[in-house]
Amino acid sequence: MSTIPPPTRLNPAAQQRDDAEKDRSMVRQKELIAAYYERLAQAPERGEKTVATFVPGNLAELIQCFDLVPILPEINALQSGMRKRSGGFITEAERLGHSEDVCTYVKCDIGMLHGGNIGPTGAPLPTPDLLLLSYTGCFTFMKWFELLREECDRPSVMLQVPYQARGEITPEMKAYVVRQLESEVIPALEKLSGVRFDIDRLREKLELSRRAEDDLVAVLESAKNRPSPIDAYFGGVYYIGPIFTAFRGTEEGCEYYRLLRDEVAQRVNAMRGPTTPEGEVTDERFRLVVEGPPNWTDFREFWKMFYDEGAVVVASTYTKVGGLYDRGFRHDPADPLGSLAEYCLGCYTNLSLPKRVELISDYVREYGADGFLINSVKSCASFSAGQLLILREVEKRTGRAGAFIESDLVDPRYFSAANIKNRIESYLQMVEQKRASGVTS
Amino acid sequence: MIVAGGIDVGAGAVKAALVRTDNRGNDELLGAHVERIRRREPRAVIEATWQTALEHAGLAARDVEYVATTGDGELVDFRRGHFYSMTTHARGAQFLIPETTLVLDAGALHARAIHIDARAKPLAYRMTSQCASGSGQFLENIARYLGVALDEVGELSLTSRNPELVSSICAVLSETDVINMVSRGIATADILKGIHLSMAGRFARLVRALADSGVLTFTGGLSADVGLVAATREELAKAGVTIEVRAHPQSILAGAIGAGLWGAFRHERLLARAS
Amino acid sequence: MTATTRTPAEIAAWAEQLYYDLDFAAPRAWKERTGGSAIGFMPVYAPREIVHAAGALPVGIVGAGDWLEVIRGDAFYQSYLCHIPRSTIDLAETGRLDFLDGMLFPSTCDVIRNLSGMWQLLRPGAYVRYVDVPQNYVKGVGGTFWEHELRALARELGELTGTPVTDERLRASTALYDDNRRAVRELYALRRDEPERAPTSEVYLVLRAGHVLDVATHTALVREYVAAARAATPPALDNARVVVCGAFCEQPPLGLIKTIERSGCFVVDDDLLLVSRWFSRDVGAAGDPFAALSRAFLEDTVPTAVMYAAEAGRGKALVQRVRAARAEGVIFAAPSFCIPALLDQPMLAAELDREGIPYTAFKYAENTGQFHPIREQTGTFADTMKLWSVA
Amino acid sequence: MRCFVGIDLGSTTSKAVVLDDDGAVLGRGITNSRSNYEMASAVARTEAYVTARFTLFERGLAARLEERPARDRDRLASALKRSFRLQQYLTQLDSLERAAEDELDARRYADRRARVRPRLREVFVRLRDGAPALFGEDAKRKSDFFRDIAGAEYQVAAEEAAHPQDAPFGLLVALYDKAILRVENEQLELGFEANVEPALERVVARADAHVREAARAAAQDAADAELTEVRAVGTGYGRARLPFPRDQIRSEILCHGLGAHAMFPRTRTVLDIGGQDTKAIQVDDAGIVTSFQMNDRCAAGCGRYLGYIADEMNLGLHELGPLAQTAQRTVRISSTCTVFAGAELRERLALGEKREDILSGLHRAIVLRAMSLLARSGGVEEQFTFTGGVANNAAAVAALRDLVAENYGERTLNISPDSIYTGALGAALFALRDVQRTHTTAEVAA
Ligand SMILES: Nc1ncnc2c1ncn2[C@@H]1O[C@H](COP(=O)(O)OP(=O)(O)O)[C@@H](O)[C@H]1O
Ligand SMILES: Nc1ncnc2c1ncn2[C@@H]1O[C@H](COP(=O)(O)OP(=O)(O)O)[C@@H](O)[C@H]1O
Ligand code: SF4
Ligand code: SF4
Ligand code: SF4
Repeated sequence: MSTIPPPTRLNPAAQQRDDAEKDRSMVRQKELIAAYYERLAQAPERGEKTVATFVPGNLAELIQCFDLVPILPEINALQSGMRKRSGGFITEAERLGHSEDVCTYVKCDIGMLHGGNIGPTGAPLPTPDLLLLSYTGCFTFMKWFELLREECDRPSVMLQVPYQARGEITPEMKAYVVRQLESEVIPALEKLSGVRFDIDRLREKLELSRRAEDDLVAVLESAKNRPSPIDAYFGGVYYIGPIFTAFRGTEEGCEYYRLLRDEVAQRVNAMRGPTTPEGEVTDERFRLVVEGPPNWTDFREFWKMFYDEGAVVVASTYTKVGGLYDRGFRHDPADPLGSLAEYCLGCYTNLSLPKRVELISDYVREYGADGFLINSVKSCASFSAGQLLILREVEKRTGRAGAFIESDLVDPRYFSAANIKNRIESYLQMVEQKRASGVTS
Repeated sequence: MIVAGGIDVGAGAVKAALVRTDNRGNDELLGAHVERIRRREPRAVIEATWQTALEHAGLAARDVEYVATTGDGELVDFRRGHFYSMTTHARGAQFLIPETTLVLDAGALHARAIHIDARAKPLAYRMTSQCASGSGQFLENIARYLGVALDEVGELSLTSRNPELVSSICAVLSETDVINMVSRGIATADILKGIHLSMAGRFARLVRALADSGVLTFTGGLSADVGLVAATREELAKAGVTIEVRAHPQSILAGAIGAGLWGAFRHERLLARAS
Repeated sequence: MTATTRTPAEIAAWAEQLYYDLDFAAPRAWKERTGGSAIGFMPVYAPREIVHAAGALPVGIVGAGDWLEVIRGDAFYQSYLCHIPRSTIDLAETGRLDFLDGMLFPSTCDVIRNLSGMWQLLRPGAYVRYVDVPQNYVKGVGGTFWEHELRALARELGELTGTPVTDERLRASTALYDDNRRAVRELYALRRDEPERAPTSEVYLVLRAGHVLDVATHTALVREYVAAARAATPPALDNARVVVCGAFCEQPPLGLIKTIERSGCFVVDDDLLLVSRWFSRDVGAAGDPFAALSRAFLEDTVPTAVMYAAEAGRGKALVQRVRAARAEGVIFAAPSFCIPALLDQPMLAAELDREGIPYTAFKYAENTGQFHPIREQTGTFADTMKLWSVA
Repeated sequence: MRCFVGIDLGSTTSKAVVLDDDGAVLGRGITNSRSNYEMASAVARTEAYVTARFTLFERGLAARLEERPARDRDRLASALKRSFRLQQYLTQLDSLERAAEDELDARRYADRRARVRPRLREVFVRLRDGAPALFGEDAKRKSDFFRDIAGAEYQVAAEEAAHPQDAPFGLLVALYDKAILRVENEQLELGFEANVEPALERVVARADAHVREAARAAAQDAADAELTEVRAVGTGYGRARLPFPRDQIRSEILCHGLGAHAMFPRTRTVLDIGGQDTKAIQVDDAGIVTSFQMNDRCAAGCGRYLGYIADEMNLGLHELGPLAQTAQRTVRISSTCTVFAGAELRERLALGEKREDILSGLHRAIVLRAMSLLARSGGVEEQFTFTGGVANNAAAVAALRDLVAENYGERTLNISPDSIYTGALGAALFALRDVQRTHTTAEVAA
């Protein structure tokens, strides 16, 4: 039993020194996202049509084939959360009769719409011209767009993605998705844009996707190094930003991931830890795997609870909601519609519980984690229902104890900092104590 | 003219009222009484309250043509009819303040907002969820903890300059918040005001879900708390709605008065049906 | 059924025993008697015809109401999820569902979806199938997918029970279920037209018996109840007519249904135990029975929160139901944290607002014990409809 | 003598434990957590040192009166303790009276002050007269805390002394509510050294000279003993507020695990039900926590729930369990919301259910919630230890015993009369270990 050492030293000097280098990918990421919102805001003026759609199973490349701009309500909601505006939107939606019990992304979106549809960057967002309901791994998606359709009276098209209940993609599932793409989605996009579908154009985009996906995987897997050069959860959400949203299948996206990959490779060579808002983590004391989305309203504070203790997240499931690239999936120019279908079917949110247990257990082993933590968000039954069993099963399979905390995505009323900090602290002290006593599990 | 009685059996207090009305708009309150239950046997409290109300009205039990209850009416063996609480509070509030279009009934364990029309008909309503945070009982506990008598709470809260907000959703955890505040040396008035504001915020949400303008009458036991009434006014103003918040000295009797008046109405109907 | 005629209350009391029996004596006895298998299914919809055609008894599992102390189930669920999965897990973990030879989980919502995975983890080797219903209603698209699902289910069940689902058998089963649905429609029509004869607390129990009885037996029970209720002479009541909406999955406790009625309401339409009324017309027993089931699903499914609406105007169907039932108002009664019901509600409410139909809303859990606030609410609702409609 | 202290700042009670060099418990102290955490921890610590000195006193007495039967010595020690408590009580009463008088001087009472004052004095006369009986040999007190004991007595005395016009009951009670806050935030001299002498004199007045001298000497030695606090570790809900450096603070989970292990070394599962939280903890054979679960943000079903019920029924916390155990049947209670508990109780009483039957149901409801947490944390292993304040409640223990047997079969259920100190004990052990460890490392280095 050792005495608990003082808080991990962050190294602001190191951060200073490497600012320019570090900032390149970060700055680029911010530019990309800003440019995207800029383009959205100007879409009506420039006569560009917009399509609202969801992150898991999104058809970014296909949408681009019709020169349409995607609107991603989930991203709007999380950005509003980070900018501390979600609370007001949510209360507004509840005032309109939306239940306290449902997903706060939905309420944030509805509240935003009613408040003049001013987006997270302060610029107004256009009303989508089409609702492309990619119904992948979340029931709420379906109701969300039904609600939006009642609000803004725009046409909708549904893409039902069957659930991988038995942990496999059957030929019938794939055929069903491809059939819907051909007979429902593509015609709807053609009709909206007036552009004819060109499969070769789609192939080109898929090739770009594939390249970015390769680089992203290299970045995520860099966390296998000790110390890990990245935080695969708090940092990870920045890395996945472009590829999960509008930049898969684009040149800019490709460049960004190449840049990021190089940067991370340098960090590995220099044996440097991840960057945080307050500097670099210089002594990695705990390596954790995290399951579940983060909290956005108090993202910084939440992250700090980890890096203050020297806890680095080496793998997370949340960074796989837009595709399990690290498990081998790639968009494939040789099978355009087929690989789009497989992409939709294969997102993390569409995995069965046994598959999720397997994945998390594998991560714990592959990334040499000291433990894992589940952040259970109130909003999202797709993630949360069954997480306590996941906890138990992963503990059983890995012999590592897990931690369980509860928060929400964008509802500030549901983030109890004291409570969460207490749990994280208790958990890390427990891991520490076990380690000190030589209980190697 | 019909003489009727209304008895409102609540979780915290029993209220009784005697009214006279011609059911054509000439309503009159003859006498009333409120008695806190305070861990006593409710039936005994009901009996005592009823007798005292009769005394105040100068009536005997046999003078009363119809006795109606609201709240936990089953406990009143001599009732003729029963009306549900929002029906009665709406009617009672409109009797006390005729311009009323919104009623906020806040009692020991509940808060309900009711939107009513000119005939006191509830058009829509919202109530707090099952969770008890923000109820009168909670306020009472805190007041006790702070060593402030219930009837001082309101005045004291009005003197606050830097209200300290409570964050917890749970009444129990809020108590802890309050303990921490006291230990940080926050003034009692500021704590009370903070609690009032958090309760008022809840109330305002209920009300705003119903209307953006109108005259809101506070009823129920908490209407006596001037601090809470003021805080509700503030919260509604902050939300940018034009709702005028009022309370009447007899607001706590609204349910009993409403029950009495509806009782008289039914009585006439029944007489008409019988003849 | 015996020759002596039972009163409606007696029939309901008999059904109530089934309702309170968490050890599922009735389906266990059926297995013993017939040597058949039993397949459980959760709300909202499961193709019972196919289960039946495989020689198995479909058993509806709808939680454990308010008379089971849930311990193990709570260990798996956070406080912000609905109650039905925890009581269902508890039933399983306490061995009460051991008599089931398999379990079907319809694609009702993410909670039930994930429960299907939990079942796989908790009961390795058990037969579990997730029934992924189509949300696309085009014959060659969603229809093809669904028909394939139905056939796969039939094949697996046939292997499990040893009784292959032939077209012949499936047609016969479909006919039996069509008859059952007709009986249930009669029951609902009776309650709609003369609600004092058929209080919902009784109707519910009679309907619920169908979750554990063999289909023919249940059809007879429903008809017996309808006949008895027609013959009875109940006192007239001055109640308001309401439609109860939102209670299609986790069921309200019986006490809650009684509370609504006692506070002055006649329930003249509802969406309780919806599987028994899923199709608005007969499926029909001619031709390819799989195609028939698939067609019925695409064309005749009653609108509910869990099925995608291809067009705007979510609330229109509810308005039609209100009109058809000559109801004066709607009570939205949804389980706490019920995703489909609660997300649906604002759309329905908006339509009711447009049509000037009054409504009120509350949430419950299957084990809600305090009816007091609900009584005040539904009572006020009934008061307003009564006091002002004639004033 | 070197001492190691653990302090557990709970949401409801604050506890302190003092250990000696060998890890043996010298003393334990407890007080109600109050508005002022620092004060609460100071009081608990003082109390722990008081009992530590009592331990020394007993040791001294044993050495000096070796020839006397142990029973006699115990009787003397326990009489001294009671007398000492009485002494403390009287000191606090004085302070309470001062505070109440002071409150009465507030402007709002100006018109009534003259008529109220004699009544208030009368109340305190009654309180003092009644005090010795409270600390008599077989006296049963409603609680261990001054706030509760004096509060209950005051209530009775005020009812008798009140007068509708001159000094209404409500006014007298309001004075108490204000005064008690001040007393709780006042640093009173309640330590051993300052109070033991008068307390001892009352006890030994009639004893023989030998005993008297021995007792005096033992008391003197106990008072003079030098207790050096080498290290203190803090834990509990309020630990962040302790004036300790960060490395002297441990999570309450670890402390409860280690504390339970120290009391019952074969413990593998620990359940702690405190005022606002419930924890289920699994530990290994060295007392190291292997997994744990806590209740979520809702405080339903925790100790405070029982507090509300006791308030509602006008009972002391001590009386709740025994009453519930007289139940013939157990009423099914579904809501464990702490604030609605009172409403549920009234609703059931109105339905004609018996008080004890409802109480029995309420206890079962609490334990049911705990059972779910236990299941979440990995079940109940052999042996099972129940800690925290609620372990003092016999009805809760009985319900737990039943439910554990129903769900997990036979398990040894450990409950210590000192279970409420488990967290503080764990913290004290950490303090001791920290020092031992640095010590060894220092030696190695040297
Ligand atoms: N003078 C007062 N100032 C503030 N609150 C009061 C006052 N009198 C009563 N109350 C509050 O009113 C509550 C009782 O309100 P009431 O509407 O009668 O409730 P119920 O109908 O549930 O009994 C009590 O719990 C108390 O908190
Ligand atoms: N003597 C007793 N008899 C019965 N219950 C008790 C007793 N002492 C304490 N309790 C219960 O224990 C709770 C406080 O437990 P405790 O472990 O001190 O909590 P915390 O550590 O959160 O302050 C009280 O709310 C009460 O229900
Ligand atoms: S429920 Fe979960 S997956 Fe679905 S929209 Fe909400 S956060 Fe996203
Ligand atoms: S009650 Fe609602 S949320 Fe829960 S399982 Fe059923 S449909 Fe899903
Ligand atoms: S959060 Fe608090 S007030 Fe709400 S149910 Fe839980 S204990 Fe009751």
